Amino acid sequence: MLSSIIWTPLLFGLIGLLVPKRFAAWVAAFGAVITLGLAIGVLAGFDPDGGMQYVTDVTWIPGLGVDYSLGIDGVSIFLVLLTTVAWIPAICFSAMRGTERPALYYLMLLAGETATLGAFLAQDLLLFVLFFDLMIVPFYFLFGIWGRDRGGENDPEDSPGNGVVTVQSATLKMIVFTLIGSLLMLVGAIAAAVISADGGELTFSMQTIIARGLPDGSQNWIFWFFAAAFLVKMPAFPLHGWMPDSYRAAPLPALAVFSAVLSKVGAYGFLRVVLPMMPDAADLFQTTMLVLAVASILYGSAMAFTKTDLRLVLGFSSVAQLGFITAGIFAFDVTGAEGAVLQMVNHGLVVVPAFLIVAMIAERTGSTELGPMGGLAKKAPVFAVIFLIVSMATLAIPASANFIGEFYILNGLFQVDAAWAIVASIGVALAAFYALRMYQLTMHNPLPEGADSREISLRDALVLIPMVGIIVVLAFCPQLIIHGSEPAVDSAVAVVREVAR
Amino acid sequence: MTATWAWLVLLFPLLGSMTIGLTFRVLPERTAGLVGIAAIVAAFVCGILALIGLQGEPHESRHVASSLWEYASVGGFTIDLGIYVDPLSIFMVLVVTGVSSLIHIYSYSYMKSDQGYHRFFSYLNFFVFSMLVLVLAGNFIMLIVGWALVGFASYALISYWYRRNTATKAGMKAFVINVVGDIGLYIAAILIFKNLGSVDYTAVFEKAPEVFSVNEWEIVAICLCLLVGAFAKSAQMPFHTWLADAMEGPTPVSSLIHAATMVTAGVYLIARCFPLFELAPTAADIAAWVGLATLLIAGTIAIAVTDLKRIIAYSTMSQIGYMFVAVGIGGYSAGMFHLMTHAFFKALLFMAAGSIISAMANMQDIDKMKGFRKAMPFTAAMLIIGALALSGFPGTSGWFSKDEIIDFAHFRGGMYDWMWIGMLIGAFMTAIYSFRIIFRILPGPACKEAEYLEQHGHVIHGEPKNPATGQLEDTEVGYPGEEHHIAEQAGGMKFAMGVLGVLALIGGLVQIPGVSEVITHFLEPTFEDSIYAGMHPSVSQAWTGLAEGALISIAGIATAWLLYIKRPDLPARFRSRFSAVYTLCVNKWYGDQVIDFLIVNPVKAFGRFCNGVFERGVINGATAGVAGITRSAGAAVRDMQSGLLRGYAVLMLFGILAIVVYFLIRSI
Amino acid sequence: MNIEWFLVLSALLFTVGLIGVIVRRNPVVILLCLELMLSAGALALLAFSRMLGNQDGQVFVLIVLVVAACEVVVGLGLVVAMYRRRLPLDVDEMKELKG
Amino acid sequence: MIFDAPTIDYAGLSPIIALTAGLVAIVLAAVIDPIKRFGPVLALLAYAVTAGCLIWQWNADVDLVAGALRLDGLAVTLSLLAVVSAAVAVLLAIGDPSETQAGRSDWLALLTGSLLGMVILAQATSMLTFFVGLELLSIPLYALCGTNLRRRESLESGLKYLIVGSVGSATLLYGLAMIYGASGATGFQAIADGLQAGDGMLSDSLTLVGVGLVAVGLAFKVSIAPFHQWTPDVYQGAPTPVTAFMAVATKAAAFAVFIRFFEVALGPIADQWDVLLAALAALSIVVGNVGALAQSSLKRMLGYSGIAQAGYMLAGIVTATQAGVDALVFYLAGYVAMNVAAFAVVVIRERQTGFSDDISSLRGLGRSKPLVAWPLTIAMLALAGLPPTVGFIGKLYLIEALVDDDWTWLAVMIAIGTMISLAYYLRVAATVWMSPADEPEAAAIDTAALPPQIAGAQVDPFDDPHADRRWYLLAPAIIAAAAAVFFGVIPQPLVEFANHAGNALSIWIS
Repeated sequence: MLSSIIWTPLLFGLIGLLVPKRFAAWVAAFGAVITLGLAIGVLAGFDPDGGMQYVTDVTWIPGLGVDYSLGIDGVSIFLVLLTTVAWIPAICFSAMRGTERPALYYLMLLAGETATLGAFLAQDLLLFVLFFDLMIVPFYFLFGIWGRDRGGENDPEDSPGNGVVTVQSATLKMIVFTLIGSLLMLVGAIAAAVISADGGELTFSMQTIIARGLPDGSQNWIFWFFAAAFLVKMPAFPLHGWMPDSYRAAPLPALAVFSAVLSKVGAYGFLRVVLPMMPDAADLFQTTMLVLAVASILYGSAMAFTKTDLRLVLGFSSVAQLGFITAGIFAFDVTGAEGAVLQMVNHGLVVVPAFLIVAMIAERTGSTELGPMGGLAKKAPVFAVIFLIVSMATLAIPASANFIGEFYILNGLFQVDAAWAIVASIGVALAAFYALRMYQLTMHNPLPEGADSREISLRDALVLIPMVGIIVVLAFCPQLIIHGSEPAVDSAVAVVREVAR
Repeated sequence: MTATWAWLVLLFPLLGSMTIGLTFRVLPERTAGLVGIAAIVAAFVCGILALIGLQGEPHESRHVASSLWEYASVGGFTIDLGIYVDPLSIFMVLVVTGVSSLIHIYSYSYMKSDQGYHRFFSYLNFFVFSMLVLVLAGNFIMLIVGWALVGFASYALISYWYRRNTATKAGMKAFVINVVGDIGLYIAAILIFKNLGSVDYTAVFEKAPEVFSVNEWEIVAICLCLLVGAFAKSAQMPFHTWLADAMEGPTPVSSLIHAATMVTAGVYLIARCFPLFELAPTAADIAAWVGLATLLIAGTIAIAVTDLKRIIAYSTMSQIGYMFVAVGIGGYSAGMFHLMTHAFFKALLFMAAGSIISAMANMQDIDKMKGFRKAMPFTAAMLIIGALALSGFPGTSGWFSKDEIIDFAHFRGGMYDWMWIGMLIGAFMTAIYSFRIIFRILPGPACKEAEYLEQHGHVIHGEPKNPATGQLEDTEVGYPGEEHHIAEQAGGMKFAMGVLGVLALIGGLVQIPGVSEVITHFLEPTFEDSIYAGMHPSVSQAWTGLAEGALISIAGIATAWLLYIKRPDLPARFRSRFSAVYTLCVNKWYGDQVIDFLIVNPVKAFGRFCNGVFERGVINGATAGVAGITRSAGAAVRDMQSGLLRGYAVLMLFGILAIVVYFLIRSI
Repeated sequence: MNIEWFLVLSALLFTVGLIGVIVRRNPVVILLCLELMLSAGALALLAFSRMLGNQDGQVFVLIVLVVAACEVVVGLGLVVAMYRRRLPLDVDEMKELKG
Repeated sequence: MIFDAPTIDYAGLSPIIALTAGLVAIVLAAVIDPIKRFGPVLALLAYAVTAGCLIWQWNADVDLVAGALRLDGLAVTLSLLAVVSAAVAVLLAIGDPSETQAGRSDWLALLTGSLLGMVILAQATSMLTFFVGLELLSIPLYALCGTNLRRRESLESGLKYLIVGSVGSATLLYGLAMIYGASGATGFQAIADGLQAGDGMLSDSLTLVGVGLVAVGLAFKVSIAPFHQWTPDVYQGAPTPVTAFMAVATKAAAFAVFIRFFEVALGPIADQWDVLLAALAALSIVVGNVGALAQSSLKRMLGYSGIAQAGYMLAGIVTATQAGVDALVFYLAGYVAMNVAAFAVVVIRERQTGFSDDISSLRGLGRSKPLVAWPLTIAMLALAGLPPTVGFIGKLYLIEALVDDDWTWLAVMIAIGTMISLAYYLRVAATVWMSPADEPEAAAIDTAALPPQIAGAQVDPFDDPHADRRWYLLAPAIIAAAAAVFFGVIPQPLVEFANHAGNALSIWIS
C-alpha cells in the first residue's frame, strides 16, 4: 500500500510525457489527487497506538544489507498527508498559468513528490538517505530550467539593492550545499550501520540499528554528520547561505512545495533518525542545538522584517519557524516534540498558500518587491481576507493551530530552562511584526499607479480555498493531529529523555 | 441551562460577523447594520437569561463550567474548549453586550456614508465575540485565545481606514504591543501548568493556596506575567503608547474598544485571578502603584493635549488607572462598579465628540471648535452630562463609583493613604480637563462650522483631510466617507446617546453606601473566599468620602471655569511660566520616543545589521570564500599542467623519489 | 663480484636514462634514454638471476628486449610522421595541449 | 629422450585465441579490397566471439600456460568490461576522421591488439605476462593516439603518451626486477611465498623499493595523482573514440593486475603499502576533482574526472579485503557505463557543432535534442554520485568497504571529493538544460575555429549535422545511460557480477 503511495506520482509524471502537451497538466493533477486518496485510505486504517504499520520489507541489495523497507507511524502519517495535500494546489496553480515544456515540468514536480514521500516512509536508513538525495534533483532542474535570472538593470522586477542572481549560480549553490550535507549523512549512515553491526550481520534497518545501539565515541561525530545534512535542508541559521539566491530565482509554484515540505524532511530526520539512534550525542549537544535553533528564530525573524523581496520575507520566516520546530524537538519533552510535529504540519499548510498568494501579487504589481507595493485590498476584499487568514496563521495567532504548536514548543522549552522559552518568545513577537508588515505593505496603504488591485479569479480562489479551509478546520480542533501522532512522538523522544535525565 | 445561554451569548455575535462578512456583495448596507445590531442585542438578551438562570442557583454554587470538546491534550497538558459562568463573568457580559449594542445603533447611522460598511459591522461583531470569549473563558488558554482575538479585532478596527498610512502604522503598533502582552500570558500559563498541573480556573484557584506560600517567587512571577498582559491590553504605563494612536480608528470604535470594553480586560483579568494575586501581594501592590502612576501622568497629558479624541483617550487611561488601583488593593466590587459607570459616561463622551468632529468636517483640534451650544443643543447636553459624570459631580454615577475606590484606599490606610491622596489629586485633574472641553467648545461666539450648521441646518462640506497629518484624502474604499452625521440629524445616534446619558446620571444609584449595595451583593459569590471579602468601609466613612469627592469635583470645575471662561489669558501665562512642564505634557511625557529608543530602534538596527553586515559578510562571504578557494586550487592544478613534456617527467621523478624514500624510511 | 656492484650499475643506468629524458629536447634522444632505462632493468634482472641461480630472470630479459624494440619502432614512427608534417622536432614546442 | 608437448588447455585459452584470430582476420581483410568496408563488422564479430568464450568460461578457475596466466572470476569480469568498451570504441569510430586517415583496418587492428594486451594483463599471474600484457596494451595505444594525422595535437598526444608511458613501464620493470631479486621467483604465488620466507635486511629494503617502483608504474597506467599529468593532455589530443577506449578499458585491465599483484603477490606485506596507496588515492581525489573545476574542454574535464574516479577505485584496493575488490569492480562497471554515455554524446556534438569538444557545444541541447541531452545528463548525475544512478550505489559500496575496514578518513575524502565534483558535473548539466542556445544549431564549420590544420591538408570530414541521428553513435549513448539508471535502481545483478570477481581471490584475501 505504501509503495503505491510513493510511486503513483512518478507513474503519472511518466504518463504525462506520453500524453499530448495540453493534457499533461491535468494528468499530473489527477495523479496528485489519487495519491491524496491513497494517503487518506492509509489514514483511515491507521491506529495511533499501533506503532509501525503498513510495513513492507523487500530485500533490495542483499550484498550491502540494504532492503526496501517502508512503514508509517504517528510521526510520519501527517507529514505524508501534508505532502500529498501540498502538491495539488501547486500543480493546479501552474496548470492554470501554463508553463513551457509542461510534460517535463510536471514530471519533475511529481518526481519531487515521489522522493519526498519516499523519505517520509522509508524505514531503512540507506533508503532514507537515497530519497533525501533524490529529493533535490528534480527541484534542481525545476529551479534551473523554469527559474529566471534576477537583479541587475535588465530585470525591471527587482530592486538594485538585492544584487544580481543568475539561475545557474543559484541552483548550483543550492544543490552543492544540500549534497554536501547529504554526502556527509551517507558516510554517517554507513558508519552507523557498520559500527552497530560490529562483525554481526550488516543491516541498515532503523529499528535494528536503534536496538543494537551505537557506542558513545562514534555517536558524537555521526550525530554532527546527520545534523549537518538536516540543518542545511531546513535551512537553519548558519547553513542557510543557499536559500536567498535560490528563493529569488525559483519559479513560485515549485518553490511553494519546496519550502513547505522539503524543509520538513530535515526536521523529521531529527525525530526519526537522530534522536532514537544517538541519544547520548543528542543529550550532549542539546545546548548547542538549542542555541542554533534560537539563533535561527531570531536571525530569521530579523531578516524577515528587513528584507524587501516578498520571496525572501517568506523564506526567512520559514527559517524562523523551522528554528521553533528544532527547538521543540531538542527540548526532549513530549509536549515540545508534539508541538514540533504539529508545527511542521501547520507551517507546511501555511507556506503553500502564502507563496501562491505572492505569485498572484507579482501578477498584479509586476514584481515581488515590497517597496513600490500597497493598497491591493482596494478592489479585492476576498483576496485580502484569504491573505489575512494566511498571515495570521503565520504569526501563530492564538485562535489558530499554529498557536497550539508554538505554545507546546514553548512549554517544552520551559522544562529545559526558562531562559530558552523567554528568548524564543521574542521570536513570537518578531513574527507578529514581520507577518503583519508583509500583509500591510502589500494590502494596505495607498495604491501606487503601476499596480492594479483586481479581485482574485474564481479559479485561483478554488486553488487556495481548500488549503485555507484546512487551516481554519485545524484551528478549531488541533487534537485531530495531536491524538494521532502523540504515542509515536512520545516513543521517539522517550529514549533521549531517559538519557537526559 | 445557564451554560446553554452562555454558549448562545458567544454564538450570536460570531454568527452575525460571519453572515455580514460572507454576504457582503448580496446584503444591502442597511440590512447589514440591522443584522449586526440584532446579533448583539440577542447576545444581550441571552446574557440576561443566563443571569436569571444563575441567580436561581443557591448562593454558594453560583458558578457553572461547561466545555464542548477537548481542544488539545499532550502528555497531561489538556486544554478544553470550555467556559466558566459566574457572577463576575455575567456582569462583564452584560456590560459588554449592553454598551456595544448601543454603540452598534450609534454607528448604524454614524458610518452611513462609508464605503466599507459591511466590513465595519463584521469586524465590530467579531470584536464583541472575541471580548465575550475572553470574559467567558474557562481556562487560561481560552483566555489567551480571547485575548489575542480581541487584539486582532482592535488592529482590524484601528486600521479600518486602511489606505491611510497613519492608520496602518497605529494598527501595527497596537497589534505588536498586544502580542507582547500575549507573550506575558503564555509564560504565565506555562508557569501555572508547571506548578499546578492544570490550566482550568477552578482547579488552579483551588490548588494555588496549597502549593504556594505567600510571596513565593513562583507565584509572584506568575502574577507579574499576568500583569504584563493586563498592562498591555489596558494601556497602562509601560505599554500605553498605542492608545493615543488608536484614535486613528472611527469614533464608534474608540468609544467601544478604547473606552468601554477592551481596555477593561486587564481589570477583569486581575479580578478573575484574585486568589493568585492575593497569594502575591507584592504583584498586587505593583498593579496598584502602576495604576496610580498612569492615573496621574495621563491626567496631566489630558490637560495639555489639544486633540479632542486624544484628550478623552488619556482620560480613559487615567480612569482605568483608578480601576487598577481598586482591584490592586482588594476593592474588587468597587473596581467593577467604576468599570461599569466608566463604560457608560466614557462611551457617551466619545459619541458626543464623534458628533462634534463630524460637524467640524473631521477636524479634531479643540482650538478651532467654538460655540456649538446653539448649533448642536442635544450633543452639548450629552457632552455636559458626560463631563459631569466623569468629573464625579455629586449625584452622578461617576461620583459614587470613583469615591468608593478612594474611600476603600483611605479605609485600607497605611501605605495606601498615599494612593488615597494621589487619587484625590487625580480626581481634581479629571474635573479640570473634562470641563476644559466643555468650556472650550460650547460657550462663546460660534466658529464658522457651527455658524454654517445653524444657518444651513446640515454639516459643512470641507474636503476630507487626515486629522493627524492634514493631507488631502479621497473617499474611496479604505478612507472615511465624505461626511458623517451629527446626533441632531440621526435618530440612531440620538437614541444611543440618550440612553447612555440616562445611565450615566442614574447609574450610581445602584451602589449607594448603606442603601442599595446591589453590585457588591451580586459579585459576592465570586469573591467570597477572598481575604478582603468582609472588609469595606463603614457607611459613615463612605458618606464622608463622598462629601470630600463632591467638594473636589466642584473645586475642579470652578478652576476650569476660571481658566477657560473668566481669565482665558491665564493658560497662556501658565504655559510660558511652566514651559518645561507644559512641553513634557504636550509631548505625552515622550512615551513614544522612550519606547522607540529602548526597543524599536535597537530591533531595527539588529535587523539592518543582520541583513547588511552579517548576511553579506559572513554567510555570502563564507560561501564565496569556499568557492573561491576551490576555484583558485583548480587554476593552480591547471597552471601546473604546463604542457611541457619535460615538466611532467620532472614531476614523475619527484614522485618516484618520494615513494622510494618513503619506503626506505619504513624499511629501516 | 657480489651482487651490489651490478645493482649500483643498473641504478646508475636508470638515473642517467631518467635525467636524459628530462634534460634533452630532441625526441629521438629521449627514445634513446628510454632504451637506457629499460636496459638498466634488464641488467638488474640478469644480476638477480645469476645470484638466485634460476633462469626466470634471463627469460624475462629476452622478453624485455623484444618489448623495448617495439617501443622504439612506434616512437620513431611517430617522430617520422611529425617530421613529414613539418612539425618542429622539439619537445618544448609540443605544448599545444595544456591547462 | 621423450619430449612430451605441454598440455594446452584450449578451453582456458579460448578468449585469447578468439581475439588473436580476430586480429589476424582484420589485418588480412585490409589486403582483400571488397572486405575492406566490413572492417568494423569483422572487429565486432571477433569481440562477440571473445565475449562468448569469456562467458562460456565464466566459472573457470584454472592456471594456464604453467602459471603465467590465470582465468578466474576477476579476469573474466574485467576482460568482459574491456571487450565491451572496445566494441563501443569501434562503433564510435565509424566515420571518425582518424580512422579514415590511418586506414580503417589498420586502426581496428591496433585497437584489437591493445584489447588483446588487456585480456592477457587481466589474466596475468606472473611478472612476464604482466609486463608483456602491459606493453601490448600500451604500445598500440601510443600509435592509436597519433592516428589523426591531420591534426597536430593528435601526434603530440601520441608522442607524449609514448614517452611518459615508457618512463612508467621502465620504472615498473626496474621494480619487478627488485622484487624478483628479493623473492627469487616470477610467479605471483611464488613471490608471495618467497616474501614470507624472506630473510634478513637486504630483502626487506629491496622488496619495499621494488614495491614502490611497481606502484609508480601501475599508478602511472591508471593515472593516479603525482603521475597523472599526461592524462588530460592525451585525452584531449587523441581522437575521441580512442580517448573513450583509453579512459575505460585501460583502467579495467590495469586495476585487474593492480588487484592481483598487490593482493596476491604482495599480500603478506600488505600493511607496508596500504598507507601509501591510501595517500595516493586521497591525493588523486583532490587533484582530479579540483583540476576539473577550471576546464572548458569536455574531454579534458573527463580526463581530470578519470583521475578522481581512479582515486576512488584505488581506495578499493587499500582495504585489501574481498568487499574492497567487489566495490572496486562494481564501481568500475558503473564507471564504464557512465563514461561511454558521456563520450558518445561528446562524439555526436563534436561532429555537429564547430566547437569540437568545448562545453559551449552543449548550449541549449536540452531544448533542441532531448534524446542526446538526457544520456549526457544521466551520465553527469551518475558521475556526481546522485541517487537514482549506479554512481550512488558504487560510492555507497566503496564507502561501506572502507568504513568496514576502518579507513573512515578515506571514506570522508571520497565524500569531500564528490562534493567538489558536483560543481563541474552539474555545470555541464546546467549548460545543457539551462542556457539558451545562442547560435543556430547546425553551425557551418568555420575553419578558423578548428584546431590548426597542417598546411596543405584538405578540410576534415568533421561536419556531420545529422550526427545525432546516426544509430551507431546514439545507440551506445542511450544503452549506457539506461544501464547507468537500471543498475542504480536494481543493482543486484551488478553486485553479483562484482562478487564473482571478489570470490576469485578468496584464497588469498578474507
